[in-house]
This record gives sequence, structure tokens and C-alpha cells, in this order.
Amino acid sequence: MSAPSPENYAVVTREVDTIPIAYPHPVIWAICFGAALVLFTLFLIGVGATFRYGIGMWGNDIPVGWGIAISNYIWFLGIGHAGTLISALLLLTGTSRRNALSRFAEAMTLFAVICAGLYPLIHLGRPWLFYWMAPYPNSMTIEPQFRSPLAWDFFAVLTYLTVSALFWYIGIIPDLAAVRDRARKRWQQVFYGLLSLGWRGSARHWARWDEAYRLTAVIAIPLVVSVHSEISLLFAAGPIPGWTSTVFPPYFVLGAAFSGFAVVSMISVILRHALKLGDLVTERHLDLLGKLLLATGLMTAYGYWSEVFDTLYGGDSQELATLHDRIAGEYAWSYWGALIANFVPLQLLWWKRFRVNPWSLFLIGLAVAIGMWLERYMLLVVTLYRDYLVSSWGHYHPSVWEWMIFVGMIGVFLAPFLLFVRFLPVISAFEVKAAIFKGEEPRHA
Amino acid sequence: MPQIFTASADTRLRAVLFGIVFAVIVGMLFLGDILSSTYSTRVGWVRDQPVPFSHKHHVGELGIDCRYCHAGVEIGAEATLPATHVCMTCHSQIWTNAAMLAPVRESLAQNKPLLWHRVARLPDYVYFNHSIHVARGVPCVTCHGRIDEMPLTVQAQTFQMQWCLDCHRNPAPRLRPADQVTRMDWSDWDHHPERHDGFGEAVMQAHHIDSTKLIDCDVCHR
Amino acid sequence: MHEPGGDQPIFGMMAEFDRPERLVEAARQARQARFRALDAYSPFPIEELTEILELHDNRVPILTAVGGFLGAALGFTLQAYTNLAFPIDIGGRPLIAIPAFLLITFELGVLGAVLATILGMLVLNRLPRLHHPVFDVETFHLASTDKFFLIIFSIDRRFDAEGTREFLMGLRPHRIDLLTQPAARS
Amino acid sequence: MSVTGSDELARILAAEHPALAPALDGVARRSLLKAMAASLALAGLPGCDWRPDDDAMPYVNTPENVQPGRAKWYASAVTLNGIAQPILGKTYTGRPVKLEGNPDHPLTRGAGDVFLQAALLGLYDPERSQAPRHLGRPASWAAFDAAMQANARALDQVQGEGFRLLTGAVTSPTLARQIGDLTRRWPKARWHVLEPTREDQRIAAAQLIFGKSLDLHFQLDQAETIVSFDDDLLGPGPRQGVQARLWAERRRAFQAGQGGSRLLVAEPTPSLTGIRADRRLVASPRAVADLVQALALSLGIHDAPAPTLSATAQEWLGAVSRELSEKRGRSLVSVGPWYPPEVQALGLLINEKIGAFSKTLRLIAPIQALPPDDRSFAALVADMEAGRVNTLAVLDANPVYAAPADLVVRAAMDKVPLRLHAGLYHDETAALCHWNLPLEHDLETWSDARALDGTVSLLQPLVRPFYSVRSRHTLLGNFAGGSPEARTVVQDTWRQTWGSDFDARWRDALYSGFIAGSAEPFVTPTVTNRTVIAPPRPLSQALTLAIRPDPTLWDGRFATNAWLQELPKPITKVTWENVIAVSPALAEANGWKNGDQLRLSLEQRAIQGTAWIVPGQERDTVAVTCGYGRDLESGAGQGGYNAFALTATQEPWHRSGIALQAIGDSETVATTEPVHAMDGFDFVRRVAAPGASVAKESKAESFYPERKPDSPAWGMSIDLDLCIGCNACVTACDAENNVPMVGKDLVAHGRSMHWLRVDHYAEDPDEEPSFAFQPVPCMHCEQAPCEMGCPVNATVHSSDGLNLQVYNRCIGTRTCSAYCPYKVRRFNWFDFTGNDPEPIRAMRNPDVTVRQRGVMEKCTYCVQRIRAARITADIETRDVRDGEVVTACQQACPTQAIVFGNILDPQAAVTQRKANARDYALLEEANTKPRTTYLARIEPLDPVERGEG
Repeated sequence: MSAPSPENYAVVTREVDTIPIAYPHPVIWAICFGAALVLFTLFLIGVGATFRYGIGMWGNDIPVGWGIAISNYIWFLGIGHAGTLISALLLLTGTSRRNALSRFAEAMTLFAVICAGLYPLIHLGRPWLFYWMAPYPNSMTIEPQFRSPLAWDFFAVLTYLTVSALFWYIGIIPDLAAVRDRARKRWQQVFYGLLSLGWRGSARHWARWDEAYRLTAVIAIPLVVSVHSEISLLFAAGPIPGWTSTVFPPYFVLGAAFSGFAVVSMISVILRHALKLGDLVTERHLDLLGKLLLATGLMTAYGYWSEVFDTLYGGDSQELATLHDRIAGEYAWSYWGALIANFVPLQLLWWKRFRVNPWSLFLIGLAVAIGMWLERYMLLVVTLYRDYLVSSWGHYHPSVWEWMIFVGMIGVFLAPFLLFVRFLPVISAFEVKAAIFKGEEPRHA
Repeated sequence: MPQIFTASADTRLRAVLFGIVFAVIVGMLFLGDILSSTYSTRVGWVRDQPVPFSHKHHVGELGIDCRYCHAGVEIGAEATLPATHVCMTCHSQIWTNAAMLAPVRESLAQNKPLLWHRVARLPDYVYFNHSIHVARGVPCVTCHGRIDEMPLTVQAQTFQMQWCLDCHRNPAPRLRPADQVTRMDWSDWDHHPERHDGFGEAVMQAHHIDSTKLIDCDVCHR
Repeated sequence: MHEPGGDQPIFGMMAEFDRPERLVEAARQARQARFRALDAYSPFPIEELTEILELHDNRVPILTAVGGFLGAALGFTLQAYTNLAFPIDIGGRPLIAIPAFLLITFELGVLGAVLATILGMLVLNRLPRLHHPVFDVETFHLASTDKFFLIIFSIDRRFDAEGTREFLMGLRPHRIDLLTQPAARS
Repeated sequence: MSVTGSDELARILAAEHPALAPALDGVARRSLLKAMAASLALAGLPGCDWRPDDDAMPYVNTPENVQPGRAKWYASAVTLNGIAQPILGKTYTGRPVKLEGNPDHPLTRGAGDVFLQAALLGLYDPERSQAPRHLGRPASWAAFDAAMQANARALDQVQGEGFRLLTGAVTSPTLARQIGDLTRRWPKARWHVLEPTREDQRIAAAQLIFGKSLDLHFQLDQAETIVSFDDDLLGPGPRQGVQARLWAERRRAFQAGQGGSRLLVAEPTPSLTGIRADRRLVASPRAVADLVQALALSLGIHDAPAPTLSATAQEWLGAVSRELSEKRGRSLVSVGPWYPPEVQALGLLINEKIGAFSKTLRLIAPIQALPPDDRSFAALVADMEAGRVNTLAVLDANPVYAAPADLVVRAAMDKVPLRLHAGLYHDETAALCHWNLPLEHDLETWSDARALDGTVSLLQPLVRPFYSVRSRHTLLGNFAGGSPEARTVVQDTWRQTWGSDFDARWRDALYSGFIAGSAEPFVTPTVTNRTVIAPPRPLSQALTLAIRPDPTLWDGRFATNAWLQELPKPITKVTWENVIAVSPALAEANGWKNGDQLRLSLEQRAIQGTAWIVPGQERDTVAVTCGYGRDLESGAGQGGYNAFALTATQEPWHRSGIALQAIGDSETVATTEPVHAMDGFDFVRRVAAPGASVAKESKAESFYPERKPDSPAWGMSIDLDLCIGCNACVTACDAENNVPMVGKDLVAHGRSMHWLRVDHYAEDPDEEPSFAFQPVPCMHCEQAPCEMGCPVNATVHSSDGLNLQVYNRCIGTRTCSAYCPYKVRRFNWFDFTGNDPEPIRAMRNPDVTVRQRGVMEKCTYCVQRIRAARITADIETRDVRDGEVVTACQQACPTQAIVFGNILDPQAAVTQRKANARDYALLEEANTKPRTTYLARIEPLDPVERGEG
């Protein structure tokens, strides 16, 4: 490995921190952002119509009172778990490889959680009263019902959102300072100057910053686990066959990490390509992601298996009926779809060449993202459309408005994420430098 | 490298941050005040009525009993407003052509009801029953205030759920002899509670009133 | 207060190095020369500096613990209190359903801990601080890129313009700047 | 006529535009305007919606015994086929808001049916014609009176020559008297009757063998064995309430171990009676007739050649004759009114043989006033075509819609110079008449009518008419040029009967709602003619068509009644249309699926309808119902097909030689229960004998502290052995709790709002399934999952054990519904109530909150009634007595299958019910500890199945 030299540090800064100041492909970016805005508008229209005329605009009914809204809520939140988890884990294990991935992984988390958080609000029958979910002094002297999984979710999601945001922000401050220092336009100087809070890299600051950052990471990991465990209780706390399984919390957490890593892989491949970050987001990073994906995938598969096993072993007739509906019922496509999309392409990751090849990794990630969506959908719909009483069996077919909101929600995710890519350092440059200094990150070429 | 910000920038930044925090806190307090203000509860607000009826005159000065006009109060949920002919029982004799009373005579002549604007209003999802409150000795004044001192009738209490619950959680101190419910002035009770010590408790025992059951939701919401 | 206040005409003297190793070395020597009021500026955290300049500060973890505890306490009391204040029978569950309450207790505990940690860190670092004397140094914008600075504050007992300059010269820096306070400049 | 179009846009409309307000299906803007006009009459009556009512409007002069805000009850009656259904009407400030059967009535004892309950909506129906019209244009009553006087003078000259009066079935003594007076004044005038669902063939049968027409009166409470040859004894119709009550009396005795209660039924298509049967034989209409003959033969009633019977039929018949010989004098045989007089007559002779007369079968002089000699409707049409009619006065009948298809009524109508139509609606007949004269609804008119046993009920107005309408008595007078006042006319009738003590008896009758002791005496007639020849069998071996009245729309008179349109048919659970019921075998043979569009053709006529596969239907029988396919100007009631188009004067109910083929396309049917199989679960449990007990599950452990319930602890018990699935409870619940109707599309979408549903189960095999009904209201679980799920305390438990739903707290997360194992919760997907027209607002029960969009709702155990009772009790310083709180469903149940009360009161009926060995909880394994429990069905094995005999 070549000795670290000032040039190396400067190169890193140039590669990362020039992007916000002088973005390489403004036109392509503008097109993408425009597209994202179009989706965002769709979201507004869908939600507007729903608020104006009522939830009846959706496909929900009795028995399936929840639909895509709630399964998407879980799906988005799941994706939102990878960022914080991956970056915290790698930080604590001291792997310097995190530095290339952590930043945009966290950003993804942030925006995914926002999307997730929106769903429970818009799915309310009387959304204008959403604030009754929060405790506050009121003239009714009625407070939230804290035994309800929804009340737990309310706190869990808010906490998770705040923590991820702060974790991400203090991580980005030093790089914002770097951008500030390279900025030449006045507005950029002011903008980044304010965002970086006047960071000047003082050794004293670094010391405290480092403590705070690691502490937050330590706390973030159990938080991630707790949050998705709670989400799983939204189902598991009910008495409905197919939901009462005790395997749900770990099952959901792993599934969440799984889907999240999948999306991280997709995003890193795209950014790496679009922003020419090949020598920062190296094959070794992709390899790491591939392995994580494989590992969590296999654990999720275990969850699937143990659920089936529990049911067969327990032998409860209602549970068996639900299992039958899953594999052979009206919505069996969602079960088999999930199974196939999640675990079949995944097996390629046993071979390194598929892990390090960006596009195979991207496609596998895509497959998993879709597969996990199908799984969430299956868990919700299959259980509800046929519960105990045969006489109250029904169906569920999402309406065009639900799809519109779903597609729009992707815009809600992309629009801020693109802004992040455009105006903020997507890679943790100072950590790369630190790694170079420690000699962990030799510079090829 | 030149400074991006002037020395005073920090001061201003801190001022702004503090200002935001301050604004949020004050804003919340202010919102709370608005909601509990008479603007939203309408306490003490006078509403235009077809006839400027004075309870002060009829109750306070003439001493007419509430039940003479609000005949339903003991037998039904609603206290009921008096029919026009009830007004005319007297006003066919006195003030027979007072301009003020023209709408009343008109109502009788054309057989068209008087259109009063409610002063004491409850939402449609709240079911209040006068008869049981009267039967147990909750005096009119508790909810309707010193009606006998109101030249124009106004709402005396907030009628917010909290206010209802205050009493339903602890009715005893508000209970009075049922035969005196229409009495307006209870100052002697209010000033010397010791003289009537245990009266409320006695009533509650006599009628097996369990205050924990008085806060069941379906007591008011059906 | 480890930095000179606005009343001091001189802020300190700053030396620029082009390599982290050099900075570390310089810091070590400055300590040996028994300079106390020191600080260093680098584009990335350098653990050695923390050692050499004895910057350990355990207030942040304490804040974390306190914040976490307060948050959790708030969480549980909130739930217990509201249930006692208006006791409502919910599906025959106990009024104080400890297992159910623990989730929110945990969440608020985490929230409190993280808020305390991060806000605490910022406050202790006196951030945000938009205007700072060190920004006057012509090349300081490189402190976030690939240059490394050591500063000896004017409040140091051994600080005197000449002697300090000579000492710093001895460390063979790229350049040396004397930092004055804005108050003094005007 | 669906409320909302199938696509999203239409849903938007549904949510936005009053014209599509679900509670009043298919109301055109025009009739809405009319409704607004009506609202003048209702102005000031506090509507009950979620907007705070700001203004108060006291009376000018409080009417005597009206107490604003306090309910008053008036005794009266509504009519079906002219037969009185005695009621008590609950009114608030002069507005009827709920009808209940009159518990004091000697015959019905409060028993009623869906039609009784739904009559309330009929009163407020904005579809009603609301002012007189001449040639389709609004006209004044004055103009009408003038026209009538002129016409009457002309008729006086010719002794009423050419004047024809057409009515529905008439039991009203007053109307009969008026008609009598009219025909005395105009000897040449003629009176005809058209009542599509009248039991003509039964009356004819009596004529045949007794030489005089008599009414049959089934004493089901005396009959330990009932053999029904396709007679829907417990099914919909004027007889349902009474017969269900009598049957239930016997059944309860049987449950208590006193005597038997067996029901053997042979029928082509499942009926409520068949579903309740101990042994049900699936037999084509022809086979049923054969069975009657074979039974008669075996009893030596005739010696005609024995018909050929299938093995199962013979086996069934064996069981029947065994039962009949065992239970001589305690058994009853009844033949469905659908069968020709000869078969009916055989049935009567069988009853005579088995000693049923004046024991289980009583005969009374007909309660209907019948025109002398042959005044059939066919005769009228013949005269009209021959131009012998110059004035046709149609009083409360709808010949153009309901006449047998072999009579060309439309053409005949053209030949009549002056056509008058008096009816509740501007219907098909009205469209062809010069004068349309709106009638008063039973609830706003003065009249009288007779119950099944002849007991006379007085109809008194519960509300001042709010449309410009007249009573049938007034109008009949008007036809003759007079203008009598209804009340006086009715009073005159009874003044003549009572003479001096009129005033006292009149007051009593008004108070009690009926005239005591006015029942027809039983007669023991002598059989004058035993030579009954069975009818010639239809030669065709092809499909047989069975036409029946519709269980919810009857003969179509209720086509605009949203409660009945959206009421699931008892067996198919289909709403908003009538289907063509085919047997599983036939459907499979032809590859038909539910929803396929079929074309049913007979002779030159054809109808198009939706195929529906009905387990337990005879293979080659196709069943259709009357009442749909209406052609009203507003477009209401257009769903389904008009089965009258297939009827014939001589063969009103059964036709052979029909052709049926699929026309290719298929439509969604709005059914509330897509699957009827129990799938091997034990939702409905069965025991073999009255004393036997159901298999109890081992007591499940619970994490939660055992809570000692606090008195009163409300609970409900539903006896599945008594439930006949008649739906009266559902309609009563709709009326009592302001349940909104949502229209066909939303029902199909799984969004029907009924708080109480009656599940229907049909378990394989398809040919001879075992059926069961199970009413499912909210179970009010003591450990309710729904409450646990709600994040805002909107659904909570009350100290007396109610699972409360606080609408104004609900934010609509729908978690409660997701967690509910019984799926009894209903959600306001749109604003279902905000756009209701004024009459509907006036109809609402002010004791129940009208729910806003986006909130959950469900059965409350009629909490408003509980609270009312508790307040009364508290004022009187006492506990609520047992039976003081009666839920709407409980009150409406003709068999008293539902019992409600304080389960901690050892004396309470509900407590004793729950102590019964048949008591079980639905979905016990969910461990929700429901307060609503069921009593298992008793299905004794009969001798043959026991391997004896």
C-alpha cells in the first residue's frame, strides 16, 4: 500500500465534495427530479381525492379494512431500517468500509421512514383528527389508549425518525464544512456555512463528536429492532389466525433488514455509476452488501419456514385454514411471488462474481424489494380476507386511487433523496480520509 | 480564507433559534387559550332572539318557577321551551300591545312557531337527560348559572366534556334537596358546607349512585 | 473556557502542516514545551491528538444516561398517570398493563438519550459558531481538506508573540499566522 | 337502480350528490325537490344528524299528550294484502320513528315481520306520489272533485252501468260497507279484486269440498307433527308473524320435554319452512302433487291410480304416514297455496282423516270481503276489451304491472274512456290513467282492517299527512261524487255496529289498537263433495318454473323501500335484485355460474335474469320471485326482472315448458354472504335431543385477571333452534339504529352496514344439504380484542359489560374491525347520511347518533333503550326489572329466539336461557368471553334414521 499523501486527501475531497458545488450531470438530474415531482403530484391527487370523499375511494371493505396502505407502511418502514442498522453496525465493528455506504444509506432510511409515517395518517377515516393519537392536555380528559399497537407505533415511528435524522445529520456536519470551504458562490457559502454550524474540525470538537456519534450508534441498533418488533405486533397482537404467531417480531425485523439491504444495494449501484464513485464505492463494498443480503435473506427464509412449521405442528384448524389460503387461496400469487422473488435470485449471491457485479446485485436487490412487498401484502390480505367465520369472508382489490398513492409515494421518497444527492455530500469523505490516515484504505491508481 | 459570516452573525443566529423555540411554546399556549376561551365556548355571549326575553324579570323579579315554562324538565330529556300560548296566558292580560311582544302575538295569530336561538347547546352525539338530574337534586343553577340575574340569557358554563366529568366524577358536593332544584341562590350552602356535611353522600347512598359508573361513555354518548 | 474571550486583543498563533503525522508530532512537542492552551484542526478525527492534548470529556455519556433515564421515566409515568386519571376498562386488560407500557417507555427512553447526547455534544462544543478567528487564516479553508493546523492560544501562560513564533518555527510548518480578535481589529 | 356507478367516478358522485344518497336508493333530483316540499310540513322537527342544531322551535300550542323529547306510543296497524299487522308506533313530537308488533293483540301477540318493520320507511318514502295529477300534470283536488261529481251524475242516470272498481284484497269492514253502499246505489256497477299473492286456490278448494269459501287457520301450537307439502308456513307473507309465533310456542314446549315438534317438508326449492324441517324431501312441484295424492290414497280417500314415486319419496312418505298415525289429532297437513284447488282439496280431506279439523286446523268464514259471484279480474279485462267499461277506478292495485301475462291489460285500458288510479306511488298503472290520486299511507290514515283470525284493528294516523294525499275511504266516496271524511266514515261503520256505547268502545279500540272479541268464530263445516279428481299433470317433461312472492319485495309494492331492497334474501343473501334460482346439478350440466345472465322464455314471453345456484333445489325446478323489474317514472325498483310476465291466470305459480339459456355475459350480484358452507367448523352446533348438551370446549386459560362482573351485566342468548331466519330482527335493527343503506354497488363491495346479520349455512351434499341460520350481532366480548386495538379509546367497555363504540371519538383506524373475530363492525366509508332528504331525516331515531363519515359503528345492544330504562328506574329509585330492556331485534323476533337481560339476575329469562345445556359461545377458542351466546339446534334423528320402523 502506498504511503498516504496530501494528494490522496485532496482527491477524496474533490471526488465527494465537488458534487454539491458543481454537480456533474445537472440535466440528467433535472429530468429525474422532474419525474419525481410528477409522481409527487400523483400522490397529492390521490390523497386529495381520498380526503375529499372518504376512504371508500379505496378498495377496502369489511373484512379487509386495511389494504395496501398498511402493508406499504410496513414495507417502507422495513426499507427504512437498513440504513441506520448497516451504518451503526459497521461503525461499531470499526469496519472502515462503512464510510462509503453509510451516508446515503442513512438518507434512504430517513426518507423511507417519512413515507412509512405518512401512510397511517392518510388511511384514517377522519385524518383531520390524527392528533388524538398523541397525548396532550385536552378538554375531553381522554388520552391515547396505550395498550394499542397503534399507539406504540406512533411513538416508535416518531422516535425512530428523530434518531435517524439526528444520527445522519451529525454524521454529515464535517463534510458540510468541507463543502462550505470549497464553495465559491456566496449563497453556497452561506447555505453550507449555516448547515455545518461553523464546524472547524477542532480536535476538542472531534473528540466529543466521536463519543456522541458512537453512543447514538449503540442506541440505534436496539431501537431498530424494537421498532419493527412493534410493527409486527400491529398484526400479532390481534387474535386473527395467521397473525397470532410469536415468530412475528424477529421475522419482521429480519425481513425489514433484508428489504432494506436490497434497496441499499440498488442505490449504491446507481450512485456509483451515476456519480463515478467507483473507487470509493468499491467492489469490496458491493461484496459486503451481497453477503449481508444473503445472510438476512436466509434468516428471513427461516422465518417463513418456522411459520409454516408452527402452524402444522400446532395443528389449529383455523391457522391451518389460513395457511391453506396462503399457498392455494385467491391470493396465493402473493405468497409464491414473495417466496420466489425473495429467495430464488438470492442464491446467486453464493458466488462472489455475482456479488461484485453491480448489475446482478442491482437486479437481485430489485427482486427482493418486490418480493418483500408481496410478502407484506400477503401477510395482511390473506389473513383478513378469510378469518374465522366463513360467512364474513370477502375479497380485497386495491382501487386505482390506492395504486396512485403508492406510485406517488415513491415520488415522495425520490424527490428529497434526489435533492440530497444533488446538494449534500453523498459519501462520508472525512471518514475515508481517516481511513487513509489509518492506512486501512489504500489508494489504488 | 475570508470570514463567511460577520462577527454579529452568531448573535443573530442564536436570536433566531431562540425566537423559533419561543414562538412554538407561546403559539401552543395561545392555541390552548383560544380553545378554552369564551370565544369558542360561547360562555357569557348574548345571542339575538326574536323577543328580548328577560329571565331576570320573570324569574328574579316576578318569581315565576322554572317549571312553569320549561314543563318537560321533570319528565323528559328536554326541558322544552314554552309554547306560544304559554306566553300568552299572561300576555293576553298584561302588556297586551307592547311592541316588544309583537312576534309572540304574531306567532299565535299566524300559528307559526317562534324561532329561538339555543343558548345552552350540546352536540348531537351528547345525550343529556334533564329529568334524572332534576330528580337527584342537581339544581338548575349548576349548569345554567344565575338565570334569575340575566336580563338576556347567556350560556353560563363551558359545557365541555371536562366540565361534565368534574361533576360526574364527584357528584356529592353538587347535590341539593330535590324539592328545591329551581332555587337559584345557594350561597348559604356554598359558604357553610359544614352545615350540610354528608348530604350529598347520603343522597348517593340512598340511590346507590356509584360515581365510577357515572363516567361510563354510554352515559352521554349513544 | 479553553479559548481566549473577545476581550483579548490577540487570539493565538497558528501553524499549518501538510500532513497529519506532522501535526501529531508538533502537538506532542508543544505539550513537551509545556504549552497548555492548545488546539488542533484537522479534516478528520485523529485519535492521537485526543491523547496528546488530553481532550477526554466524559460529560457526553453522562448526558446520554440521564436523558435516557428521564425519557423512560416520562414514558412510563405518562401512561400510568393517564390510565389512573381516567380509568377505562379496555377488553378486561389490567389498568396498569406493564408489559404493554414498556414499549413506549423504551421508545421515549431512547429518544431522551439520543436528544441529550447530540444536543449536549453541540452545546459543549459551543456550536453553532459561524464566525471564528481561525477562519481569518488565509489557508484555513483547507483544514477541511488536506491541511492540518496547530494553534497556541494567547491565554496560555507561556504565550508571547516572539517566543511562540520561534517555537512554532522549530516545528517546520508551512506557515504561521498570528490571529487577532475582531474587536482589536476594528 | 344502483346508487353508485361501478367505477370510481360514480363513487365520488355517490359521496357527493344527494341524488345518489344511499339511504334512498335511486332518488331522482325531481323527487328530491318534492321531498323538500314535504319538508315544509316537517320544518322544525329536530332532525338528528351530526351538525349541532342551532335553532329551537317550540309549539305554538302544545297538542294534548305530546311531550317534546319524549316518546309516545300509539296502537294502530299496517296492512299486507289487506290483512292487518297490528302495531305500536313510537312517535317523537308527532313523528313515527319505530314500529313494533302490538303485544296485546290476541292473535299476533306482538309478532311481526320485515314488512311490518319496513312500513315506517314506506311512510317517509320520497318516492310516494305527493299530489294529484291529471294527464300526468299536477292538478288540484278541487278539479278532481268537480270531475267526479260530473261523472257521478252521469252514472246515476244509468245505475252505474260501466263503472268498475278494482281493488286489492279488502278486509276493511268500512271499505266493504262503502263498496256495498256504492253497488246498492249503482246496481249495474261492478267490483273486482286483484291481489296477485292472494290464496285464491285455497279458497277455491274450500268451495270445492265444503260448498262455501272458508279461511284455513293453522293451529301450529297444537300440531306436534306438521307435514308441509311445499307450504312455506314460516315463510314471508301475511301469515308469517302469527304462524311463526304459534310454531315457536309448540317448539318451546318440545324443548321443555312436553310433546313433540316435528316438521316434515316436501318442496322443490328451499324455503324457511324447509330449512327448519326435521326431514326435508326435495321434490318437483309435480312430485309434490303426486305425494299428496299418494298420501290420500294410502288413507283411502280416493282410489285413483297410484302415482309413481322415487325411492326417497316413498321412504319420506312412509315416515309421514307413520308420524300421522302416531300423532292422530295432534298433527297437521298443509298444501302450499301454489297448488291447484284439487290438490288443496285432497289436503283438506287428509286433514279430516287424521282428525285435524277443529284441533290443529280451524276453519273460519273468510276475513276478506269478496265480490259476489264471478267478478274475477279476468272478467274485468274481458269487459274492458269489449268496451263495456266507461269508468275504471283502480283503488290500491297495480294491474298493469302485476296482472297475469295472458291478459292484455294495457290494450284493454285504452278502451276505457275514464281511468282513475289511487295509489301510494305513481306506478305502471298510474302511467296509463287520466287521474292519479295519491293515497294516504297506513300510518297517516283513518281506516280499519282485519287480522288473520278476523280481529278488527283500527288504523289511526300516527302523523299528520305531509303530502297532499287522501284516504282510500275518502277517495271511494269521491268516485261516487261525495267527499266523506275518512274518520267519520270509519266511525259510522262502528256506530252502526255498536249503537249506544259507541264512544266508550271506540276509545278502547283506539287505545288498544283492535276491537276485542271481533275474531271470526270457528266453524266446523261438513264435507259436501269427496269426489276430488287430481289435476291433469303437465305433459312436458322439461323444466318446471316455480314462481313465488319475493321474500323482501313481496309482490313489488315495496320496490322503493331501501330497507327491503338492501335486506339480504333469507336464503341467497342477495340484495337489490331477484335471481333465477337453479339447482347445482342443472347449473353444472349447463356450465352456469352464479351471476351468469340467463334468458328464461315461456311461450312468446321471456325475461332476462341472473343465475344463482341454490343448494337443495330440485334438479329440474327453476325458481323465480315476483316484485322486481318495476317501471316507475323515477327509475326506482328497476333491478331484476318482472316474473309476473311469466304468470297465467290459470297457472299463476307453476309453469312447465320453459326454456332457459345463458346469453353469454355475467354480472356481479350484491350478496352479503358469498360462501354458505360451514367448511367443517362448528359455528352452528347441533344436539340430538332437547335435553342433550353441546360439547363444551375445555375452559381456556387467560392472562388477564378474572373480573367479577357488576350488576346489571347485560347479556344476550339466541336460540338457533327457534330462529327461522326471517330477517325481522335485521330490519328492526335498521329502523331502531338509523342504519344507513348504501346501495347495490357498495353491498357488492362488502360494505353493507347492517349491524346484525343472519348467517345462512348450507352444508353438502348439494342435493340434500343440512341448513342452518345464525343471527350474528356484536358479541360484546368481556375480553374484547377490538378495544385493545383502538389507539384513541373510541371503543371501550362499560361497567355493565357493554362493548361501547363512541362515534365522536373514533378516528377510523379500523383496527377494531381487523381484530374482531366475528367481523360485526361496520365502517362509514363515505358520508352515508349527510345528504339524506328531509323526510328521511325526520324518520331517524333521535335517541341514536347519526354516524359521520369515517367512523366505525356496530351493534350496541340498543344502549339507548338500556339507558332509557335505567333512567326511569333511577327516577323511581329501583333496579331495572327483567324484561324492561327489550332490544329492537328481540322485540321483532316472532319466535322469541332472542332473549336479552341481566345475566347476574338469577330470575332473568336470559340467565335461565344461558343455564341451558345447549348454551355455547361462538368461536370459544378465540377466548373473547362473549356476552352473546347461542343455544344449539335440536335435530332429532327420526325413526328411520334411528334404524327403527
